[in-house]
Amino acid sequence: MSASQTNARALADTPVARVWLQRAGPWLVAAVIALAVPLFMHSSHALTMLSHMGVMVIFALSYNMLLGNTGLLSFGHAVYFGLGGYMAMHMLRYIEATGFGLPLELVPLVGAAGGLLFGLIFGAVSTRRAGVVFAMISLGIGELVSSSSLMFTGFFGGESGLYGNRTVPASLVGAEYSSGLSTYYLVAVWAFIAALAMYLLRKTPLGWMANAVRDNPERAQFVGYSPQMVRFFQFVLASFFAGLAGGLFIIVDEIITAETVGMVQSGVVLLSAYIGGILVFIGPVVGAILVVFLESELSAITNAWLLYFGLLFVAVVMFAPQGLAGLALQWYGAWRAGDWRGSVAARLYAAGSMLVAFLGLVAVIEMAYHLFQHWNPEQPMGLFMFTVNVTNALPWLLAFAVLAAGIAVFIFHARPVMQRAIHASGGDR
Amino acid sequence: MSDHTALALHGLTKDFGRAKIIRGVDLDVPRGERHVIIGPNGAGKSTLFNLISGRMEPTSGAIELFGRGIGGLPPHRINRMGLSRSFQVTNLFQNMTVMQNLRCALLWSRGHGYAFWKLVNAQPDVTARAEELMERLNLTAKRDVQASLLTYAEQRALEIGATIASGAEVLLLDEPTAGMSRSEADAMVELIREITQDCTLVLVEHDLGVVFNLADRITVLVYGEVIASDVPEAVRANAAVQEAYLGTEVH
Amino acid sequence: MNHRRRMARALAGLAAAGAMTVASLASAQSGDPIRIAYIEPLSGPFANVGDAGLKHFRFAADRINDEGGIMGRPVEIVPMDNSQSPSESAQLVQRAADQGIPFVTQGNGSNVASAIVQSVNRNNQRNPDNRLLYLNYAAVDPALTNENCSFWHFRFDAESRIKIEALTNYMAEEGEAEKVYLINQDYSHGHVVEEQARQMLAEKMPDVEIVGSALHPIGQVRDFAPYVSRIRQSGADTVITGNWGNDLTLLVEAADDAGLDVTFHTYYGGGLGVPAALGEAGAGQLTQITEWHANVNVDEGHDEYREWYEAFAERYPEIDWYYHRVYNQMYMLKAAVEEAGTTAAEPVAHALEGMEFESQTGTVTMRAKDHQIIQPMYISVMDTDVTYDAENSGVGFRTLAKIPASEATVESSCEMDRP
Amino acid sequence: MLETIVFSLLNGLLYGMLLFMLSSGLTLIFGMMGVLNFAHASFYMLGAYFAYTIGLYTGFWVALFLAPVAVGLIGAAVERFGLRQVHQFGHVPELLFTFGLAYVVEELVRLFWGNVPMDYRVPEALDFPLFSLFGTNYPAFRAFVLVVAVVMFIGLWVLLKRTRAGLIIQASLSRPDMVSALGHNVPQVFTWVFAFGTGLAALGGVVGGIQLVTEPGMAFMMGPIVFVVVVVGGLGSIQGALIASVLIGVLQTFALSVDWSLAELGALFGYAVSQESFFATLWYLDTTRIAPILPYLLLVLMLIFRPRGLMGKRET
Repeated sequence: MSASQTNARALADTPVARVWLQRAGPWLVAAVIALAVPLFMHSSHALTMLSHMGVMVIFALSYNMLLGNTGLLSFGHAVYFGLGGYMAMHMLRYIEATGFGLPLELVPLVGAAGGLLFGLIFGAVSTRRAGVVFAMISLGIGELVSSSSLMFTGFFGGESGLYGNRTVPASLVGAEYSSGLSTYYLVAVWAFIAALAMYLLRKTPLGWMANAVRDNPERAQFVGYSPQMVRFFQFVLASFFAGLAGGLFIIVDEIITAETVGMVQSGVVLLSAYIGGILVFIGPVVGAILVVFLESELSAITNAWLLYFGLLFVAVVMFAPQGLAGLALQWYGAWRAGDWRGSVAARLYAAGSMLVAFLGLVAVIEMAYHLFQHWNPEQPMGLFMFTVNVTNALPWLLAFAVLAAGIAVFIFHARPVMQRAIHASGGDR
Repeated sequence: MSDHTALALHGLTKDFGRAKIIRGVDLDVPRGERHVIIGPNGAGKSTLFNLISGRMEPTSGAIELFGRGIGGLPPHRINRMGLSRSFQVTNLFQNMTVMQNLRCALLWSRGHGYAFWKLVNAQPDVTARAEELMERLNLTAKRDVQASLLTYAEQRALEIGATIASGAEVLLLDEPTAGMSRSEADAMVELIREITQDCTLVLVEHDLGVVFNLADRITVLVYGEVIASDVPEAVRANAAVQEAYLGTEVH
Repeated sequence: MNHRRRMARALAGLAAAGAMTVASLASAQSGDPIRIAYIEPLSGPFANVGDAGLKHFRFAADRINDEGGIMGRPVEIVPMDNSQSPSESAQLVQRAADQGIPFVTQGNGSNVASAIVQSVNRNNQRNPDNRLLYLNYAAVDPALTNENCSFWHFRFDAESRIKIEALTNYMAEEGEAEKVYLINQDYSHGHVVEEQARQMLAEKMPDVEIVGSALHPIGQVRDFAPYVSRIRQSGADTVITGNWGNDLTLLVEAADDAGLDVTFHTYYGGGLGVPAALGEAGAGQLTQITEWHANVNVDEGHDEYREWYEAFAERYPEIDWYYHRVYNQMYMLKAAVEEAGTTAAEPVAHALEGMEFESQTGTVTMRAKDHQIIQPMYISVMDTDVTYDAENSGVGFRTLAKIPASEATVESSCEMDRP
Repeated sequence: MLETIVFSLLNGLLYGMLLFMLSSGLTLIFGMMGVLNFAHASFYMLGAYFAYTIGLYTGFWVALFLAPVAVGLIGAAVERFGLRQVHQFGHVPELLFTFGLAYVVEELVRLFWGNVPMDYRVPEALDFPLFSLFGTNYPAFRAFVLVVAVVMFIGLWVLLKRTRAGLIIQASLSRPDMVSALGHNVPQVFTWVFAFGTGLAALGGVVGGIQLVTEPGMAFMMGPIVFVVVVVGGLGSIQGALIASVLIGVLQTFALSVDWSLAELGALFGYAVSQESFFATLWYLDTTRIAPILPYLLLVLMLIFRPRGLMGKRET
């Protein structure tokens, strides 16, 4: 989905239909995938997970309006997500209590309005500066709001949170919303609209100047823009979309608790956006989907899931700062450029050596969890295709050997080879 | 002060702690004039620019742009009142292309402000003006090249382009030919002369060839004070200037 | 079967999605166990509590399986990590329903419990073919068996008001307290404790003066010394607290450090980690109100249950068998399933309603009106001179009073919708 | 009232000193390397766990020295093989690296030591009441914590002001670019500063783990408050960190020791708000309940009105 403005001139000669296809193509593919996924994953749990992915996609994209587009590192973005969610929940309960005629499909807009409102209030004090000062203010506001959540029980519902029933309000399209499927489609439609809106926002004067302020706030001042105002507007809009995500979230879960405004939630959205890649539009989308999937599925498989999660994040920061989507785009670029023997093979080689190291690491971690956490470590455990006894030295030696070999090959051979190959083919685009 | 004055400084001073860098500068720049400020290193030329453009706040004194006080205003407000500047060290949006840099510089003056309801690409006036500027800067061939990948001279040209793009009536150019070869500098002077025909120009320059080539009037700044401000011939003949600054170089 | 599941689990680390299928295949093939979803924090700051509970349930399940299972089918505990999050828990209920698991159990955090009740109610209403029962083993918020009671919810721990009722009865009888200080966590559980303690003390012991009270933020206070000096200045001789976890440990440690000589009446003084952290600091000073403690086995001569306790200690040396209610819950569930002849939620719920069960401590009854268990309660004090110490701390609990089930009860306002 | 004040001061000072032990290393690391180390509290936690485990074999006094050294070495390895790799990408990835590291450390601690709190106790030699005031004992260990913190502050002071290494560090606190100009091997200096800073945090953990509780959530609890101290004190300023630590410690303890609310203040001036009114929650909120948010309020206000903190030399 790279911006089309860079090759607008080249496109000027091609037929209009093709231009449109090129621009709209990715969106059509995304829409088709979003519509078709429930055909393959239709258990209600899977639908809930998919709905959460949709919510998280909006939330992570809105986060990236700050981090990727404007260069603002926030540790408190969940404040707007959560407060938006609370506003929407109060509306849902109001509808339940009074029969007020707002259709369910529009309830997320109440959340968005809530996000906008609090974005205006907190944005005014926090966007005066960028950098570390902004990051720390966002941390402080995040802690303030999440600590206040247990004091103002009227609004936050105390530690049990608030419940609502999504089947009560009327529907614009006559849907029931008692099943996960209809809810998923509601989320998907909103996610599509919000993603498109945020994509287009990047192409407006404000979106451009956000990039300009991120890269060179001083220069931006000398072309007439106040960096503070640019940051403020971006912040408010990002809060708007975060609130929208919060409003959808309460429709999916029908419950909201104080943790939605908390530090953990703020951390998760940061991780999602960064793992996906903050410099490409699709990055946060990929990151959000991956993180929701891992959170939901990996925890059911292994006790060590948080450790894997942390390691994945650290690995991305260290080896792929452009994020997974950014990395994939680079690979795709290399493949498109046709230099198969050049960098693609070298990249595969490097990835292969990392995979070997990863297998060794998984073996070590799983054995360690067995050794330290099983009530009887002498009981044999299954590991890949083997049955091992973790109280013996041999499996440990083997696992560490595989890990060390993978790392050594990567550092001393594969990575230099890959870097040379990339360099030879003119670097990454 | 007459209606013809574009930029006026009255008793301007700037202290850094106990160091007095600007010690009471008075200056009138009439509309349409090409005014060059010269002076030895450390005379306070760049500081003067920083004060005028709002990058620093003056300690005392007044700055007036078309008769309105601008001392202490933030840079973007001053810019919007019709004053634009370039920097001694190239200061562009390095990650953006030539075209994007020019468009960014045009957005405010074309009235697009903080708009988030319209697309930049859908603004033909901005595109047309940027194309035109690019042509005049001889950068059309580099349209989609990132600013950071341009040659030095091209970056300087783009810097000038971005400065004038906003259509400001008063331009401050800080050593536009610094670090250039003779031929590059000549080309730059021609470019400046050509594209600043309708503007008031205030220029800091070291290269005396450039100075006497461009200037309608010259101000000599030494240790934060103006020791002469006159037409080039008069400055060349001024004994104090010769003694303080020009002496060895001219003769 | 265990082995195959493990193998599947390790494989999963490699390729999450693929391995999941393997895991579900592996468990589906192995003789149709009766599964109970255990929804508790298994990661994050509260993981220790969730982990300990899981060990209790696994142990009890293994015992039942060794005895031939339930209707010949093995019992399997399916751990699900909710990270102590109500909304995460609501999703996990969904997952349990998807997987056809008929029972969910949970206990830590009344907020999580009410989310699960909501979620179970909703599922059972929207999804009549795939209903669930929620077996609550520790969440004590009275609302769950009063205004928010549900046909699908059964509580195997005494609710908060019952504990206060029993405690104040004991205090009135003993008559030593003159000045009482109330310190609690600033959330609904703490509020209930404070409110009920005020009310019942006023009713039963009008001479007792409540000299002060404090609500402190839950889980955030690192140094209780300021609270301790307030307690001291108030001149209190007795403190009542519903605190749990670190909030209790730190409070009593700080009191000990400052040389504060008061009696602490607690809900969770024997709770996981508290005795280990307190050690002898709590001896003679700290009481708890529970449905059982280890030395009951000695006092009342429950030899079989002593063996159970010791086998657990051998298997998990780092913690003790603490939740007697897990025993009650598992065996009552076994009885109910066998009576109903099925694991379907509705018949099992009807079988559980009103069930009387002979537990070690006496007869316990699942009150039909609100699904609150009614059982004997013990007030016990931390002491060094006991047979079983808690968590290798050198101190254990000695019974001060046993309150018979008939007295350990309060009225319920529950008006239940029955299917 | 006097009693309240004396004990608030004593307790606040103690808590403040614990905060100082954690934050001095962080502020050093930030001042010099520009890295806001989110994993700093994780090193504090490692200090507590290491001291507990080492102490099982050697006793407390040896562990008091060995644990910080061991954690410092781990810190050096983290800097050398992790942060340095990330350094080329800029400050945000550096910060995020430490953010991820905090997750990993917590999980590893859970893996090796389990989820239950450790039985990490006051050493026998210090397990007695030092003095008694208004009938309340003041335990010797608390005094010991104060002594350790004061010794640490003096040691840091001497190190920074009186030694060559200290001069380099000081120089780079205000002008990081100058150090390489003077011909110092900057990456190596970074490694040592990071190791030293994490070692200081670990020392805080050795005593803090006893004073508070040694459990896997301890890092998560202390993490944000340490940032508050460092920012309020002024990034890179040791004295600032000390003042801010004590300020926050005393402020929070004091708020806990008295039961004031706006309602009482209002009552003094004969002004009352009904319990039902919209702002009643706020009006009747007493200081005890506000205490935990005070540091964050201070943080936000400080950043709005004086972003360089109390003693900061430069704005970030």
